[in-house]
Amino acid sequence: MTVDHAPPDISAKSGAATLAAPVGPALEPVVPAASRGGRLRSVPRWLRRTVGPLVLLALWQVLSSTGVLSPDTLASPGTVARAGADLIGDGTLPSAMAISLQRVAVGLLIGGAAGITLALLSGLSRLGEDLIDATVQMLRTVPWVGLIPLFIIWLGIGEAPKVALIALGVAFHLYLNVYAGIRGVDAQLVEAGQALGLGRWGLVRHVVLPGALPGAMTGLRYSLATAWLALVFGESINADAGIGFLMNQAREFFRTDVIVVCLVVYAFLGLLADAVVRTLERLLLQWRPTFTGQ
Amino acid sequence: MTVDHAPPDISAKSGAATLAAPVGPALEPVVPAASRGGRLRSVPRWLRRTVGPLVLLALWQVLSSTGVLSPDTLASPGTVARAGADLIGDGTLPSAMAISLQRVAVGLLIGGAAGITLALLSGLSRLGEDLIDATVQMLRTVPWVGLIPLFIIWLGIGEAPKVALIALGVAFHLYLNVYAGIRGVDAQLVEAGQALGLGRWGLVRHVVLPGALPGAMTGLRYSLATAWLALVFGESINADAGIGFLMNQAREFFRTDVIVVCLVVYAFLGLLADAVVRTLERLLLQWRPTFTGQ
Amino acid sequence: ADTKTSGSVTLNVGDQKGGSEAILKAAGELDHLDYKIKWSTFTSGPPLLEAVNAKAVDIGAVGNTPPVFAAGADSKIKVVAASHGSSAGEAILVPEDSPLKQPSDLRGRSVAVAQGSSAHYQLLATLKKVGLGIGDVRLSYLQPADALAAFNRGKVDAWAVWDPYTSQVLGSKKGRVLATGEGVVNGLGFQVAAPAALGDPAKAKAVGDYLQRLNRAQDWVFKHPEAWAKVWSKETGLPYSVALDSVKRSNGTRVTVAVDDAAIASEQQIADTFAGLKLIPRRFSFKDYVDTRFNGSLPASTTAPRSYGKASS
Amino acid sequence: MATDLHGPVTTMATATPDAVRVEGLTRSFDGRAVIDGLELTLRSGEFTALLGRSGCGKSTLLRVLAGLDREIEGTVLVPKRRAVAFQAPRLMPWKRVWRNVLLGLPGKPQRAVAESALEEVGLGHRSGAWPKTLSGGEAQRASLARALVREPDLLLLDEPFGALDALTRIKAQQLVAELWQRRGCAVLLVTHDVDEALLLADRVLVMRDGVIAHDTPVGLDRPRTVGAPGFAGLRSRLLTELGVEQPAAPSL
Amino acid sequence: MATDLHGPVTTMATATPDAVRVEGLTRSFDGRAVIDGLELTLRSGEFTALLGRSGCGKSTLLRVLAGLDREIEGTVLVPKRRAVAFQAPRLMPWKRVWRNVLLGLPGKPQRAVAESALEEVGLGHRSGAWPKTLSGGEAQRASLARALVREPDLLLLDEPFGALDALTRIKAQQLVAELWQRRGCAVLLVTHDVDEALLLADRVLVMRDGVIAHDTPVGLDRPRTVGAPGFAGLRSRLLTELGVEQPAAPSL
Ligand SMILES: Nc1ncnc2c1ncn2[C@@H]1O[C@H](COP(=O)(O)OP(=O)(O)OP(=O)(O)O)[C@@H](O)[C@H]1O
Ligand SMILES: Nc1ncnc2c1ncn2[C@@H]1O[C@H](COP(=O)(O)OP(=O)(O)OP(=O)(O)O)[C@@H](O)[C@H]1O
Ligand SMILES: [Mg+2]
Ligand SMILES: [Mg+2]
Repeated sequence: MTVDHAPPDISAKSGAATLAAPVGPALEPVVPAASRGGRLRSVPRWLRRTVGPLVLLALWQVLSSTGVLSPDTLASPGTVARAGADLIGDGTLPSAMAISLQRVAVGLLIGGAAGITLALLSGLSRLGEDLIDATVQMLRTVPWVGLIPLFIIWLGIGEAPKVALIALGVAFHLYLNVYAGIRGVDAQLVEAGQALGLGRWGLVRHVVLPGALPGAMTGLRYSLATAWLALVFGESINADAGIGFLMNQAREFFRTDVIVVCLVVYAFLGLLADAVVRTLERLLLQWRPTFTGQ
Repeated sequence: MTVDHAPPDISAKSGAATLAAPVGPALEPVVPAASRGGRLRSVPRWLRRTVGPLVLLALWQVLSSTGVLSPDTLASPGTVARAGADLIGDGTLPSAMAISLQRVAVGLLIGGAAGITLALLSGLSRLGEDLIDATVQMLRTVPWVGLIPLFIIWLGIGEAPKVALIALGVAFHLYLNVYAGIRGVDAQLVEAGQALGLGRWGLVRHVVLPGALPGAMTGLRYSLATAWLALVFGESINADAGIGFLMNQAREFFRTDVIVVCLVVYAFLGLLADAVVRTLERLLLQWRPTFTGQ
Repeated sequence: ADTKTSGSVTLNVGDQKGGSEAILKAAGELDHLDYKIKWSTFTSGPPLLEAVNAKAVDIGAVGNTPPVFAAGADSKIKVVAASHGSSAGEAILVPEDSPLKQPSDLRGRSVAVAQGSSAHYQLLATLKKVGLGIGDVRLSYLQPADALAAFNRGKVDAWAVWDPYTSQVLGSKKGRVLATGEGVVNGLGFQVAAPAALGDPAKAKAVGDYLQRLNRAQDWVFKHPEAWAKVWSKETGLPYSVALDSVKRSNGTRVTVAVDDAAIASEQQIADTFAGLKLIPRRFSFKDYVDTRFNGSLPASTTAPRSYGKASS
Repeated sequence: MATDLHGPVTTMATATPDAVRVEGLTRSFDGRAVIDGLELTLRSGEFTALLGRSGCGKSTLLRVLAGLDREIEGTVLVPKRRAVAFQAPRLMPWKRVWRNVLLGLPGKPQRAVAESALEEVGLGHRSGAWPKTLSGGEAQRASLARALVREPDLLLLDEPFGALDALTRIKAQQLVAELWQRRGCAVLLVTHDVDEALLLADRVLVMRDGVIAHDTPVGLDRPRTVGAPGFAGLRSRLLTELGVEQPAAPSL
Repeated sequence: MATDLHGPVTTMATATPDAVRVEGLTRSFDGRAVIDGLELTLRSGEFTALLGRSGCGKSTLLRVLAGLDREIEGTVLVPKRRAVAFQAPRLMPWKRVWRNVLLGLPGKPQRAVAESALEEVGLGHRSGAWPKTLSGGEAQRASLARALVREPDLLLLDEPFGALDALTRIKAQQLVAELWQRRGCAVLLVTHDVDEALLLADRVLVMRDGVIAHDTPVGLDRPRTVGAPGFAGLRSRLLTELGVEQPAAPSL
């Protein structure tokens, strides 16, 4: 009603504009999505995602059987599969995985808790940030290998240093992404949360943490990978089982086939971690209508 | 003007509500920010950020000099400083840093380009994602150590495998965060970009990349750290200088003091990387009014 | 892995795959112990010594260079026993078709070697013997696994390495020996204990017993090379033929000897060599890191190793 | 118009307690004072409308009153129980609509509470939807429902009906009026619609140059209609305050 | 009202070419058809207003016409040069306001181009600001300026004046009308303001149940006023279509 007393000064008559453009613009159709690429879209996602790894596998096989990749360079998939089957058959690989899995689980738990707590402390309060962030940024670059002697001195040679290495890697990775996630939360939403009467903890729970979730998911991806990678170092200290130990030992005794089996296992773990995080994302981030490529 | 013909049916008179609440609510003041914590705020950021590391240093010194931390467990800051001064004095550390820095720079460049390109390919197109993402997710978990023999076979024992290791680490880290960043870009803004007539490349340049920038910054943090960490492995291949070599050598020869010096150098590099990324963030993300803690 | 028996004393033993535990078990020397043994497995000598220094391990077996470096860093270690084996396994290898015929041909060539390993010293000593200095060859510091790749691909001209790697390369016919360590290196291996363990009478007693058992087990190994090679190959994943080769070339030839002045002197020589290269920060006396109480009536460290005859060449 | 300031208002202030007291409020962005020495008193139970040019600082004032902006100078006294409907809906995208409505309510309110609030704004059928799938008007209504379930002493509404069609708008206005009458809270409504202000409010403020430049009570009987005597006068007065030139002969 | 559909309109269609042709358009969200077999033809040079209840699918239709939503069934023909002002401003937060305005323009337009467009919507002084520091109305005007500099054949405006005060709103309306007259483009304006629709448009559509339920030409002479003969009739007709009960005796 604010305009009715002063309408815009449109002095031309209704048809004036039309006369100025007697020929209309060329029209183009808006093509429905269903009519293009429909067949490809109907293939389920997880199946389409296996294409890349399968292509890689095929390439490996082809290069091996044509002799471009000599067995010295890299054993053929067949050889590796056989070595893998042997390792599974005699129980080495399953028991190694079982033991490593335990260490990874404990390390993930401890490191995850530590990383998220630190990220919360420094993400939520300026004081926390001043004290924690620079310290963590400083410590996270310190290489594991150099820490092992110190860890042996501090934590002995039992499970503690192995788990500590895993936890350390996990904690730093989660910290970095969760902290960045928290600092990336839209200030307007935080304000809205405050205005709705959320307390400090309510804000964290209902606004900051969900807002940091996408970042935390990326952190989780890293953490899952890092946890297994840390085993390579962790299981060089007084271990006689585990995937990291297997790898170290194979290196020690030139079992190239076993090394490649371990690498394949790691690759598989990578795929698994990806699947886990993707599932979590589907569940937890379904509210997020974001850009999904074209 | 849409309401004037049907006003809300407010039958009570103007004062009715007031009479129902003769006693007003208790009032609380909105305290201006200037009146609380003002003094702390006036300390410049970078200075406040040194508090954490300095506290850590002080703690180390105190524990060392009170004997709680015996020299066997961890050399005192003084000892380490002396060892560091020696290493600097005889030129070992400066030349190691210079050589490593070159490797890091080349690796960062190559790995950065590769990582960002891959992230763009799989972030921007569904086809790219199907082919690339799973493959990268699979490969990034593969431990470096196991790859070194392959790298030697493929790339020899010169600079190539060292730089390749760095590039690999950098590429995976950037990939992960940039990809997540791209997928986190608000779909509404991408739509707006399309509606404004931006082409594919225009969308990437003006919408997707800036939107992925916060993620890329976190990726950069990782990458800078990873590049230096990869040296520990890279410089175990036929190197006779470099910070990674120094570290490996020290471990081989039980030079705990040198190890700690290397760790300190790494910590310092971490602080440096943090400072670099923070500066970049201040420049590139100034448009972002996000939650900054309380 | 705990070896369970009666007794309240627990000996923490650091071990490597296919090391002391396997030998003792194969030789049946783990029965009737009056103390417990807690085994800890390490991938190589240096981390094992780190654990000894950290008192996490009471005793463990290592080669002839790690104790020198550990002592150089003033770690809390004591060398308590030694064994002398053939140095035929410590070799400088060159590819089959290499033009190199003798060590002096190494001048200007690239040689792969693991830093700080016994082969590192062997290379230095060999070069010195033929009048070459460290600057006359191009050193490529590579861990064995990486060196093998480089060696097979011809990225290095020679490779200084030890058994069982030597046997493995020779067995695969990819390389031949340019020079062995015989007459160049001392061929010693050591048992290194933590001083704290030695200070505890009960533990010291257990250490003494443990060393005797090892001594007996070593005898068993010499007499049963095939049986031991089988065990060893199973433990480590080495092919049986390589394991047997290696047993006959070096592993089975070891005799337990006293840590006597000769042994100390030869180790001191290693120490001085590396100190000269500034790889050890200080000059020190290796003697200070030796405890001779378990020498007993053991033969001198210069006692010739055992031999399986021509197979050991 | 400056004479209007606090004129008839101060006499009433003695009768009812204050819900908001603002003295010498200044808020600057990058050195530009958007609010500049503003004085304002709102009485509890009073329905106030705030008009002003786009960018004159209305939302800024509301943020200060909500206690969200503390980079201020001056004295601001507000009740503890406040509710805000922001100009943009600001729904948490990760919570379904009904959870957004319940967010921050004390106790463990049931979904039914949210459902009924959403039903009132005509959003019952979208209560389980994700916020990003709502239409503009739906999001605005969800945000309004979220403010109204809070039963506040001070209700701050920043253009809450801007994206609503005629019918939906009337219903939403009724809802606000009902809550106001039931609870007797102070309401500060930012709107660009002069008629809406005159139909709903006891008092209309016009903000300009960082201060309340015009402050007039609306002495019309309720229920009000656009045609009521005095309405047209108030309206043309306010439009002039807002800078709109009036044609000599108004409609019909 | 169904008889109105395409009645007087079809005869005019022969004279001028079409700018938009939509046949049998259907768009469903989660199985619910928001647009359901919609037919629509807009002639080039025609100014059309689109009214409808909140959530009835107006924005959805605009997104389809802008070519942004392809999850559709049916035929949609639109010109290549289109410009949209979305319901939410959707400014790129990482580009200063003037860069937002120039975004996607062909060639290398100067800042001055953006400045003058911003000046026209009264935002000249904020041209160097970050979008997140704009007030609601400022952001809406920036978004409008961004659409107007594009010189399109089809201009799609989704409630572009909703957050503007009376005076600013009039100016913005004038801007749109000027562009329309100068370029002779087709304009589709979504609004909740019936008077605004009648003052600006050649034709008013009311959307309901996923189709254009009401389609009426506005045969008033320009310049138009609210008091013009026939205005009140059209207005009450449209309000009835929108579900608003009219009091027996209208204002004054
Ligand atoms: N964070 C900020 N930094 C700089 N300027 C700001 C910031 N926030 C708001 N402003 C400016 O302050 C002025 C007042 O903003 P405010 O949002 O209060 O206006 P408003 O009266 O609500 O306008 P509208 O009716 O358009 O919503 C505007 O010119 C705006 O650009
Ligand atoms: N992505 C989506 N998923 C599910 N439902 C949706 C989605 N987008 C829109 N809708 C629903 O479709 C309906 C039409 O939405 P649309 O935005 O077109 O309404 P509108 O007519 O523009 O309303 P308003 O006047 O409130 O802006 C609404 O009920 C909305 O909730
Ligand atoms: Mg505002
Ligand atoms: Mg809409």
